[in-house]
Amino acid sequence: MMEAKERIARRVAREIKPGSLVNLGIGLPSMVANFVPADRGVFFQAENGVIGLGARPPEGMEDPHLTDAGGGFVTAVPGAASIDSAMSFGLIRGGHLDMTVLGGPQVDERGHLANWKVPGKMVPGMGGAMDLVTGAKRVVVAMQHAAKGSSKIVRECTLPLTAQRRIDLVVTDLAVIEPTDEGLVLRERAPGVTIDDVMAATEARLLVRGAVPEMPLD
Amino acid sequence: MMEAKERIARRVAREIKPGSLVNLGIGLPSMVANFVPADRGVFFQAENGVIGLGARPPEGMEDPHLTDAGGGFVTAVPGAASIDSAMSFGLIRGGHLDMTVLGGPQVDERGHLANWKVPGKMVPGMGGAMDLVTGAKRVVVAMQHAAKGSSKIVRECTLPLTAQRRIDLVVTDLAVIEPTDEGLVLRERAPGVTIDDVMAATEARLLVRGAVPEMPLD
Amino acid sequence: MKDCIKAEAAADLIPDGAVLLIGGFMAVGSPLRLIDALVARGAKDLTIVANDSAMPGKGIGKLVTAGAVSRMIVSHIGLNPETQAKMIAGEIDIELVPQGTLVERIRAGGVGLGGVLTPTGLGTEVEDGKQTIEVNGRRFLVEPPIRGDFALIGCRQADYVGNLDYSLTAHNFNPIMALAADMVIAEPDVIVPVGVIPPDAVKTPGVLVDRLLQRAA
Amino acid sequence: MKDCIKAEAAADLIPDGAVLLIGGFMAVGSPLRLIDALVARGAKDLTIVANDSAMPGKGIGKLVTAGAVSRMIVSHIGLNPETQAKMIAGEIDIELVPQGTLVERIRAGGVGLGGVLTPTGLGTEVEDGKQTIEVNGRRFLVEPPIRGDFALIGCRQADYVGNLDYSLTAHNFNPIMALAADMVIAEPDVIVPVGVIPPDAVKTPGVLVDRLLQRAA
Repeated sequence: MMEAKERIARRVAREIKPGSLVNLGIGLPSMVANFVPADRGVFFQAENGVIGLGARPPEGMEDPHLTDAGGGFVTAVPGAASIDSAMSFGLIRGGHLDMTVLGGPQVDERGHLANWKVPGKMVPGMGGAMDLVTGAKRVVVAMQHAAKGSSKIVRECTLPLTAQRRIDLVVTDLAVIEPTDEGLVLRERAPGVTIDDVMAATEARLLVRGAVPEMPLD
Repeated sequence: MMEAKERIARRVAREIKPGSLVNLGIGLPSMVANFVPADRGVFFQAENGVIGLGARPPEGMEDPHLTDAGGGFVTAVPGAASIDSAMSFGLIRGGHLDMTVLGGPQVDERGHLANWKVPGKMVPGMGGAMDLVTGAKRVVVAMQHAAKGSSKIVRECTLPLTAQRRIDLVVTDLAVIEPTDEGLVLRERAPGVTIDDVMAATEARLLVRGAVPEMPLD
Repeated sequence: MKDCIKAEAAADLIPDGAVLLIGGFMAVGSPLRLIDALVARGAKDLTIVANDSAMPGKGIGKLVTAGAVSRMIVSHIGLNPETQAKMIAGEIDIELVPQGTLVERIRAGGVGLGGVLTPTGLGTEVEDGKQTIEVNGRRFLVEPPIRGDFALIGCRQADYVGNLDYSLTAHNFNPIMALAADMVIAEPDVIVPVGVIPPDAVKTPGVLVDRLLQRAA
Repeated sequence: MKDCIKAEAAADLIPDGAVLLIGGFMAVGSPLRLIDALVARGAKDLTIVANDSAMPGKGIGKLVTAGAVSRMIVSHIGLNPETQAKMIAGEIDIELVPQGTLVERIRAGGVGLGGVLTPTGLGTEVEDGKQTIEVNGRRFLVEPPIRGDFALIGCRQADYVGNLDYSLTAHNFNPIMALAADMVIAEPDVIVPVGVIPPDAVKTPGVLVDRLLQRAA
């Protein structure tokens, strides 16, 4: 069976439209790029300063002035553009970013995301997350359904919110869930997983509206 | 005797410090550049987009993409930089411009300048004038002392103000005048002109504080 | 790869009544073929946001002469007596904005800011009817953002994915306007293959550009 | 022609207690020799405004380790456990600011704006204690400008009059910070004669730069 993280990344990749501008968070979200065909004309933005982020460079050919937001070496694709932080966040905050994929400890029934602080434990800071969730046209959260046995999709976030904006989609190893006015709607389930399995693994109430097919993962 | 406009331009040129960034308005103020030696390291800004504005280009070598704010062909000096309007006015409004030289129909006793509108007659618009007067470190007004027989240095501006900021110096064909907390102080008089001559030609009250030497015009 | 269209097709995309951000400063850096095409198609009732209205027979001045403009947001009309005459006759509604405030209002519209806080205009007619705010003990005007339905951009080079660069004083309002419209149409002097404009020389990333104007015939 | 000084001389210009804007993103694009010189001179009580605190042993992380920092305004400290430990121990006072808000606050300080109106942070802890304003029916946070006593800028090339350019993801906060400090010190990889950086390639005009760091020995 496909590893959980790869399943999530493959499913998220299907959300990316040809020719769009996409920002991928560090960690799991960054894996999504591996499943987007090069001929789709998608440009990935690294918020630290490049549009047209490419894969890792060949060994020995790394440029210390070309890294991703985590500080790792990357390349630039043909047609790439260097941008400073004002332009980078101008694009994010001005509604020019078609989609961002972020991780997160918690999403709740109102579609709120909490991903920048665990009080008393870890205060990494919000970096670009608050700007991304506030400004991107579409916000997709890619995460494991549960951590240490407890659901990350909760009734109401107990951690500090990243923004008051409702995110657009959650993709986990078990399900695809869409926050709506009525609440969280279960859209798809992972191969071999039943609706009841998903419900049982989720603290939040999930609504079923029509069919809940298996996730396509090509 | 030296022509009035040249006298004004020569005197203003002496206000320009080596290595400074200076904006010259169109018309009379633009003549000031002719009297600033090239070895002083002064950079002239054209607010439409260049730092390091130079003289007119040789006939036949004009670049339609290199003009001053009035649309006339110019050159760029070695070390020039192209800037867009956001950077251009960022420099002006952010306090990076050491000096601006502007013309004006009226200056009054509080040191207010009115130079963008003559209601019912002429409404050219303020262009960059309001930003320049508000943001430049030093504002020098270069103008004829009188127009059509009436003083341009008045008790109180009757025309709409350009800004609420007190300008720093007025240079005319008759005098150099400094606006202060107490009012307009007569600092210098033109060669062959007496204090009484200046007073007689001026609607505003002029204060005399100490010596009033002749303008140096080297 | 961006769609590349003729000037006439671009003019057809732009309906009467649209709000247009048009780059250029006294017609330097303006998208001159796009302007000609709008005049040729007989465009009407346009709102033009630009630094100035150039002069009769040049750049934006041609739209004024043609009667295509009903409203302008500009910093300067002093070199176009026709614009002044039409303003006085009530044919064009004109909002005069300080040049630095104008470019920041467009930038605010483009980068998602709620407005511009500036001292420029305080204590002048520009303050009339405006919201003000005190921050850190100083008072500022609150100037609202500006966006366009279209931005018409003049540039030097475009590459096939829409990356743009600009030349000398032809930058002016163009790079900022490219951020602030629903559809951005760029008129390059030349179109070049991807890679000819290196990443560090790109001034407007192609992701901001929707259409390129074909080369002049 | 700009004054060109050694790193030690630059560090001597910067007094204890100063507010420093330091460019770089996870140390990429940071002025590394200037940072080393500050550590070597035993600087104390600095306020650092930067995107992040890098990691122990790299860039700004060295200032944190050396105990040179008493206050930071940053967007992210997640990759430097020492910064987090010193924050929890009360040794460094940390203001966390969303990255886009941070760069706009510095830009506002640099270009004379009274503050930044942004929706980022509304409805979160970032809103606590902040002024808000309604413009065109929408609510925004009012975020105050930031300026430094010094800006320490990393760049690729500088020419003799101080014009700067930058490379790829090493731009980040540098061009904006160069606008927003009383003294700007640039650390270029190389210094080149006037004309090597053509006008259209200049990203920070030399008029903004006060000192250049000499080439590495």
